[in-house]
Amino acid sequence: MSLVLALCTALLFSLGTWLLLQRRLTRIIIGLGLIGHGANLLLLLSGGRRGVAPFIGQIGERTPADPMPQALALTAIVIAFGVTAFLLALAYRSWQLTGDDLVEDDLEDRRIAATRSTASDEEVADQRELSAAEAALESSTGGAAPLEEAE
Amino acid sequence: MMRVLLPLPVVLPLFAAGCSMAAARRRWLQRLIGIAALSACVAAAVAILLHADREGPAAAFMGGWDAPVGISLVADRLTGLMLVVAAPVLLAVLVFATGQPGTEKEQPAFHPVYLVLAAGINLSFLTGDLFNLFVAFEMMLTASYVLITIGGRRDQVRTGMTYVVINLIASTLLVATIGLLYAATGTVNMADLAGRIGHLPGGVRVAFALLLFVVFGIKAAVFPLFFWLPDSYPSAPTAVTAVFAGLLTKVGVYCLIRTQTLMVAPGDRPIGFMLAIAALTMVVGVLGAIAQNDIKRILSFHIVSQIGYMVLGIALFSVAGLAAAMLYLVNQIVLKSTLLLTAGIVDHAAGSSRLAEVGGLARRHPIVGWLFLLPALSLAGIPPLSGFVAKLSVIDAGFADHAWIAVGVAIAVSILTLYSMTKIWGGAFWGEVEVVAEPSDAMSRRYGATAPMLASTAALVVLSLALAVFAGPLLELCQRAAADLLSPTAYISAVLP
Amino acid sequence: MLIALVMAPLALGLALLAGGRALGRRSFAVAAVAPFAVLVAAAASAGRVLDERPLTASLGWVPALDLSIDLRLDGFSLLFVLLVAGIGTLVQLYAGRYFGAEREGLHRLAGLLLVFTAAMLGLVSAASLLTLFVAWELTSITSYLLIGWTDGDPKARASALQALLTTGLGGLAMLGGFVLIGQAAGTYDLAALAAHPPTGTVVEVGLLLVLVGAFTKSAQFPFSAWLPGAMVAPTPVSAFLHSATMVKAGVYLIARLAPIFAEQGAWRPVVLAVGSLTMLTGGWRALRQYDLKRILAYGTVSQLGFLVVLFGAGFPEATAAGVVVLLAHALFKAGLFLVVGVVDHQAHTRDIRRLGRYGPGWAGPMAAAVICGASMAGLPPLIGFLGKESAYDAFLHGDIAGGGVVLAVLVGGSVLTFAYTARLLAGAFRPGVWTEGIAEDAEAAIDPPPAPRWSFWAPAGLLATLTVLLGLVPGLASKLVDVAAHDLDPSGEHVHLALWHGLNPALALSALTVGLGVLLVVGGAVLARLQQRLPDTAWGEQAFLGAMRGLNRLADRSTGLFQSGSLPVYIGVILLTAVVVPGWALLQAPMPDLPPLVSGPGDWAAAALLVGGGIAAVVVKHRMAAVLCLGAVGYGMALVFALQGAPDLALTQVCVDTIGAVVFVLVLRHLPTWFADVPSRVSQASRLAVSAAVGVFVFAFILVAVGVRVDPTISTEFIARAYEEGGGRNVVNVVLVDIRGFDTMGEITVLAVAAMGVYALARLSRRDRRASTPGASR
Amino acid sequence: MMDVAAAVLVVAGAALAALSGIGQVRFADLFTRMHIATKPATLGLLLVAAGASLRIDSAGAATLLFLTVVLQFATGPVSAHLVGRAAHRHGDWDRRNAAVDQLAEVDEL
Amino acid sequence: MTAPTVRPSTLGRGAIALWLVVMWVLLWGDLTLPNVLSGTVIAIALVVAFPPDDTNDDPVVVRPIKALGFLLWFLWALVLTNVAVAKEVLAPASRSDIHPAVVAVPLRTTSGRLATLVANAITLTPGTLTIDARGRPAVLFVHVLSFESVEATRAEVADLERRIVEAFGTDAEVARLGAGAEAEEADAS
Amino acid sequence: MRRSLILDVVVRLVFHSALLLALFLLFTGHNRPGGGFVGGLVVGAAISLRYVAGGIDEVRQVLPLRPWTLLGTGLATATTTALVPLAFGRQLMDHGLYERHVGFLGELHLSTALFFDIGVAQVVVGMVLLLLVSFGERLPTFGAPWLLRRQP
Amino acid sequence: MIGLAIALSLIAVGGAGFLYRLLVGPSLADRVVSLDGLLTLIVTAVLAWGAFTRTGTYLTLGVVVALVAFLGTSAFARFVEGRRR
Repeated sequence: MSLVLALCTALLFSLGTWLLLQRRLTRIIIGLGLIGHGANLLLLLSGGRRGVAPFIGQIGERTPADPMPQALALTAIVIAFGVTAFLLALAYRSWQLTGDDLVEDDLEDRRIAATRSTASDEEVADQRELSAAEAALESSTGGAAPLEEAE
Repeated sequence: MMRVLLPLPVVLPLFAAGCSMAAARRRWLQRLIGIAALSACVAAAVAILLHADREGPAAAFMGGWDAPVGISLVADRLTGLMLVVAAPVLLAVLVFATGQPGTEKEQPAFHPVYLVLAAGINLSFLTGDLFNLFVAFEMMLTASYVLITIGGRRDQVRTGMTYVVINLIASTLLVATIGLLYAATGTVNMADLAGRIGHLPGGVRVAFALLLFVVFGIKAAVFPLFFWLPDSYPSAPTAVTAVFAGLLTKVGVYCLIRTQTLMVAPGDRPIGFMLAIAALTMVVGVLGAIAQNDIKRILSFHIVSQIGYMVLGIALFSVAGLAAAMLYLVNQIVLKSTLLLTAGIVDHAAGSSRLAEVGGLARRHPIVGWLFLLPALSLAGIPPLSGFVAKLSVIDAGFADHAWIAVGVAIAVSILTLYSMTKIWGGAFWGEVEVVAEPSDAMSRRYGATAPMLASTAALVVLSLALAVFAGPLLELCQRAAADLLSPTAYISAVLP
Repeated sequence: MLIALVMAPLALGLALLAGGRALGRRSFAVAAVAPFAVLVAAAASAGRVLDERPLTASLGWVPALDLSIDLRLDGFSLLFVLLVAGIGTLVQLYAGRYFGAEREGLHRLAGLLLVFTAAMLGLVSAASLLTLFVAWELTSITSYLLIGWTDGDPKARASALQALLTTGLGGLAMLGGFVLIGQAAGTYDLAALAAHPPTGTVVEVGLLLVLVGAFTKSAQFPFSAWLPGAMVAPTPVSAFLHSATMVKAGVYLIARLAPIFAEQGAWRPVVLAVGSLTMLTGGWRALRQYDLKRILAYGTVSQLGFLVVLFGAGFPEATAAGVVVLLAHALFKAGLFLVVGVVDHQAHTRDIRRLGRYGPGWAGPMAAAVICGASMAGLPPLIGFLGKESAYDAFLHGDIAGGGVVLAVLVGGSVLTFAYTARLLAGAFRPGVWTEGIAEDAEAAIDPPPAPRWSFWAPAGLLATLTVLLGLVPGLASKLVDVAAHDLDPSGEHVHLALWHGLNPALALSALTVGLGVLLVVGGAVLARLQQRLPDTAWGEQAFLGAMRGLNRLADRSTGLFQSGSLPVYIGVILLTAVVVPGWALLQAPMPDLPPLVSGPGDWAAAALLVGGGIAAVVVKHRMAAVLCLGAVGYGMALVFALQGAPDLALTQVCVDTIGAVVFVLVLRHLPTWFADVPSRVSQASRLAVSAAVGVFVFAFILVAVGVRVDPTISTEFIARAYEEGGGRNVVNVVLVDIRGFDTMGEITVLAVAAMGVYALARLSRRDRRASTPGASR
Repeated sequence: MMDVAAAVLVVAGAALAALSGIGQVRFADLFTRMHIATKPATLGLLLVAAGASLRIDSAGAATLLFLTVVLQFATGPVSAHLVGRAAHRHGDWDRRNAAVDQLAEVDEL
Repeated sequence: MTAPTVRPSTLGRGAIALWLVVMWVLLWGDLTLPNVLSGTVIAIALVVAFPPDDTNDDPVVVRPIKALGFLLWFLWALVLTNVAVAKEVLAPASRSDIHPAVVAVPLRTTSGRLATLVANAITLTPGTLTIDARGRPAVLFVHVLSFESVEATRAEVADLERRIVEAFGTDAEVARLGAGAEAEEADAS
Repeated sequence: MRRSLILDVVVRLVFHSALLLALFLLFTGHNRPGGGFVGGLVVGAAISLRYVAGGIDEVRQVLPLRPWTLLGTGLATATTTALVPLAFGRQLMDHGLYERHVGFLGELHLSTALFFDIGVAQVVVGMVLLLLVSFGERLPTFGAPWLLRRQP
Repeated sequence: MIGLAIALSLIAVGGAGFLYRLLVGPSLADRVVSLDGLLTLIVTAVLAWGAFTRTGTYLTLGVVVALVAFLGTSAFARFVEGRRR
């Protein structure tokens, strides 16, 4: 544990975050990589001390490093590796389909956010029930049409 | 006994996954392996629950390393309950998938990945070690990444990116949290942590509690951390969405329950914060559902909304509240899976799940109508279905603890839930018959889906009805489990004798 | 016994729903068996019940929530059970005539009617609030399905939705109220509540919530709009649910609770005000309808208001009067509906401007209609008259605040009732009374409809007969009414129904009512002009539509706001939450001691690599170069690992980093070389802010967490035991394969799965066959 | 004595490493930098390994170091060749100063 | 001094297997019977599982004395290289004599392995860097830092090639080299 | 992309050594730096080198195993190792330690953890292989006469 | 120990040079070369450190890095090679 390494961890998180907030999958992957490194460093630092490699018979009088964070970090590294490979496959597939690795906005969400705020109710396709209810109201307040056609 | 039993729900599917991978070219063998393994999980889960309920929490120590040195699997009532509910859902969805044209038949990866998903879910419930929980999450999530993009359509890739990236961020946060916890306490065993966190200064304890809440909150999809869910779930193949909807977020909720009760001292619990989050989750989720026009999307937003009820139950930190949350959890697992399977059947029978494109299904395929209607009403909390009991228990617990506003919101939201369920019913099941494309096989044209699809969905519907019939014993079980959670000495002493 | 009473229709109904398709129209005949059996059984147990020995039954369900199916058949319940089962039987028989054999889905209709019957029976025989609620919601749902039975018609769907949402909202409010009351009282049992009524603010709020439920269900102002809308349902359904039974559920509940809670809080003012308002507005609006069913529907609304006033007032006389009015209303309203159905069926219209000319053979239905109508208008010697009379009497003698006003309202309402009854009967059976809004051509009037078969109108006839019979011989129902009223409010004196009470103020009021009514009918043209000038008071409808529109808009707005669909926004929000929420708590943590600047000179070198590589990875615009910079960070990590005593980690890091880089290269070689700038929804400034916040948070939390460590770590055990028990000198490896080998097992699974995922994605064909249909994911 | 030798070797190796790094900054042309990068780094590693093998007497230390050096010698130039080839093809180097470029002549054929 | 003639493939496998055994023992750092035995088993298994003779190449033989001589010469050249580099790096920019060029150098040996060895050696010797190798017999393309003339570069490489072929080439290779040298001399004269 | 003589030759020379190194790391992992992961990764690196030199065809030719099989058996091996102790009344994954004097070979130390590590390595190798197969493209043997088989 | 300090400082100087080149480029080849050089220097440093502290633990790192660095560099060189400017 040292101040410099703690700062490095923080910086890795910061830089990674910066990249995560972009729209290129490659950058996001790199950002995740940086954050992953940061997290591993954090794990390592959580051991709290610097020491010699924890090998039975070689430690002698010296302080051994904490083996626990090492094992945890190792697991985290390997998992991150697998997942990164998968993300790259996504980028690859995205390239196959669109020729780019842009993370597109969700279409349905955009549609709802864009059309609904401007359009009136009548223009929105799915409000069939509501307009039917309005028609029913029409007929109840003076319209002539009977509600149910006879059997 | 538990030594053998506890690891089985994890290791069996993993072993089966290995075999399934090796048998990548023989689909029938893969099916056999998958169904056999998951059936065995059902049996093991039931045995675990019975044992946990009768004898109290039990632990198994991996590699014979006693806690907190090694990894321990712990089963208390909550764990047993979750396993018992998850196992049949997993099995049913797998059966559904085998009856569905598409993914399962075309992708040799489906079965092994699905089995890993099952193992990951089960491990999340079982593990008594925080880092192992991370590993379980990763198993589950990696499998889910694969499943959500399997098929590689353009929209899947797009939404897959959102899903994967957000979950990776959550995972990284979890690792960081574990690192920080280890730095502060020197252990990652949850039972051990329970004791050690108490020695930390106050601000740090609260910070850890909130950090854990946020970390698992992302997985559980609470406000404002849920955005990824409705964007990504609907694009996965139906069976996959069903199991995601039923189980993945619920694993997050399980973890919320577990960590907030076990590792957070009563004085440090962010009760007000959680209540606010719960209310916002319910409202924003259900409003999202109302705004949607696709069955799967509506249901996806409902996942979010319903999570709010569970958080509400948890936030009360009373026996009644936690029991209500658990009951809700159990219900939602079954209901959400069922509803999404039904959405899949709609999609299969009519060629689309968009409300504007389909209609009149109840008349065309009455069976499908029932398969939707019952769980949908249950979801909306209509008595005497199981969802009602769950909702009643939440309201009851909330009023008992004077959480007036949150419960008021919960009640108001449930009418909105009903509204959006009728939106599906009115849009897809009522009206003139409209279809985009007809399925190709005769069975599907007549009944709406193939036999495995119908049978598995019907089995889940029956399960949900059974949950209603046996709601009494179930709630009592939940209350016992909740009492365990609130005084976790038995849990801790099972792990650290 | 009691449970079988409820379950029998339910079971038969479900059976019909499941397998009745082949029965077609005969489903109704089959279905009629169940309510008839109930009727018989109820009649058989009447003696015992009228002896004030109620039947009870209980079925445990969820004891932890006090949730159980508790049934109790007392006098009041018996009255309802008889009505529900009796009218249910008639309606089923009637429906068998009403529908053509070619109609599809009749078995569903019959089955749903049975399910509704069961729910209604359960509702009226519920002994606890929660049981009542269960049945209550079931009636809402079956009503929804029944209104929407002609689901091809969007109006039917809309009305069904409106009915469901209105009653559902009320139902949920009511549930909240029940729970509040139940928790205050410690029980949901009605008898126990009556014995020991809870008090307090919570209970008062709970009562108001319960009233909301009752008002919505019984279509009280301002929730009455759904009931006229529900008239799109087939007439048998309207007759059964929306006049005789379901809409009385709210009245039933008020009747049950009023004797217990009438004195509490705002109960009485609220109930009386709402009931009065409903009675008047309902009657008023009935006067401007041209559709027979709608006239009846608004009439029902008005009468329900009447009932709410009577039962809600909560003193014995009013309650007793309520029981009579209730009985009367069920008989005449169902009868009228059935006749209207006959007319509609034969004439193919219900518009009073087109009806009126009939051929021979219509005497029977007409007589039934007139009798029922007269009962509705409160003319002697019919049961309706008895009811109104006793209501006037009750409020003349009742000792409650504002009793006079209520009495005036009752009279006014009755006048309106008289008027719309006249409108109904005249409109239906006399031609050319109303012609507004219809073009005066030949099409307006229709050919005389063919006469119905006697079996078609017989149910209506039976109801009319009962109306007369009970009016003439009140003693037939006297005992039932007495016991019902007494079971509701044991404090009251016994009731004896009689046609003639002598000359008293009530009779005078009746006479006044009739007189004013006749005036209103005669001055029909004036009234019509008045109505034309006044705006229609369709507040309920407007409110519902406005609420729905607002809800949809709110939903769109909120969803558009939160669900922006943009990944960077999501990530930003999530990270910010993750930082701010715990960070806020962290501010309360003690200031940590700062660790040494470096733990060894190597730290500087590693830091240089990490920082340099990291910044470069962010800044560089060349894709591959960015990957190389990430590689440099990885090597920097390896250096850190080596320095910190973690050779295994260093080894793994180097290998993973390099193989990872190979995979990067394999993918990125396809993608454009340079990062082109793309617009993002997240501005540079907010990006910077989030990044900085994350960094600061991580830094602070590390320092704090390391600074507060209190205990020895569990890893000291690792070093002590790795060799003896694990058999290895490399402690980290022992941890990986043995102590925490379970993690490793999960980890290789992750690898295998990720690899398969890569394969599944990358080996797909390049064409996206289904790209154009994003929803079609199967 | 051995320790002194080892120290000298290690420092000499480190000096070479420093040299190659300085070269990276000083020279403007890619190939020149590659010359500077390949050779000193390889020899530097050899020297340091030699020094280390004198100091560390644990089992297999020397042999592992030997293997390291052998592998480094086998692979280092190949890496340089590949990078050089790619860079040449890509035109990343300072072509204008080159007296002759016979590879370009071949490629243009 | 000639090496025994063995069938090339056998030599290849045997040599690799032998090297593997040696390496195994080196890795364990312990010359014990179990180590040697297990090494042998593993080496044979590896060689059988992954047959190394999948290229069409001339065999490599080792002439120990010349090989040692080459090795020493090479190390010395490496030191010289580094001295040269050091000078170059530390000298002021004005005194730098960098005149880069890329020269094609045809080799005479047909053995791919030897050509590779030559190419690597070129990279590690002063002022030269192999960029590419094409064809068979290979033509090396060498980047020269201080270019004087094409001939000078080729002569330097030819010298290197000769040393290597004499140390590791088959008799036929050596003979061809000699013939080539004679031809070159004839050319020169 | 033209093949490279130098790369081809060196990769072939290094390949076996790398495999041996991987085995060494695998076997000594319990006592020295190394282990299943690193072992597997080194094998993966060796395979990747073959891939870099000769494309996916060369990898297939060198290692004619289906990566799926490798992944599956690896996972099955690891889980079996974990499951076996259950049958002997011990906890899951409780590795046994067998020390026996085997004739002239001396002491044999064998932990069943080794089998677990082998499974781990298998999975890692299978993964790398599958990645290469997924992203891999064929490299033509263009300009590589040294790869042509000598006519018999 | 002074030797160690000197050696490490020297290596650090070299590393700084490579790092500079990695960050500045300008070409990808430059970055590849410098990354390779950095890795070699890291190994050198670790070995030097091992030499002075007499620890053999990290020696394996050298062998593996020699192999793996080769892979990284050659992969970059080869797969970027095909792209012309």
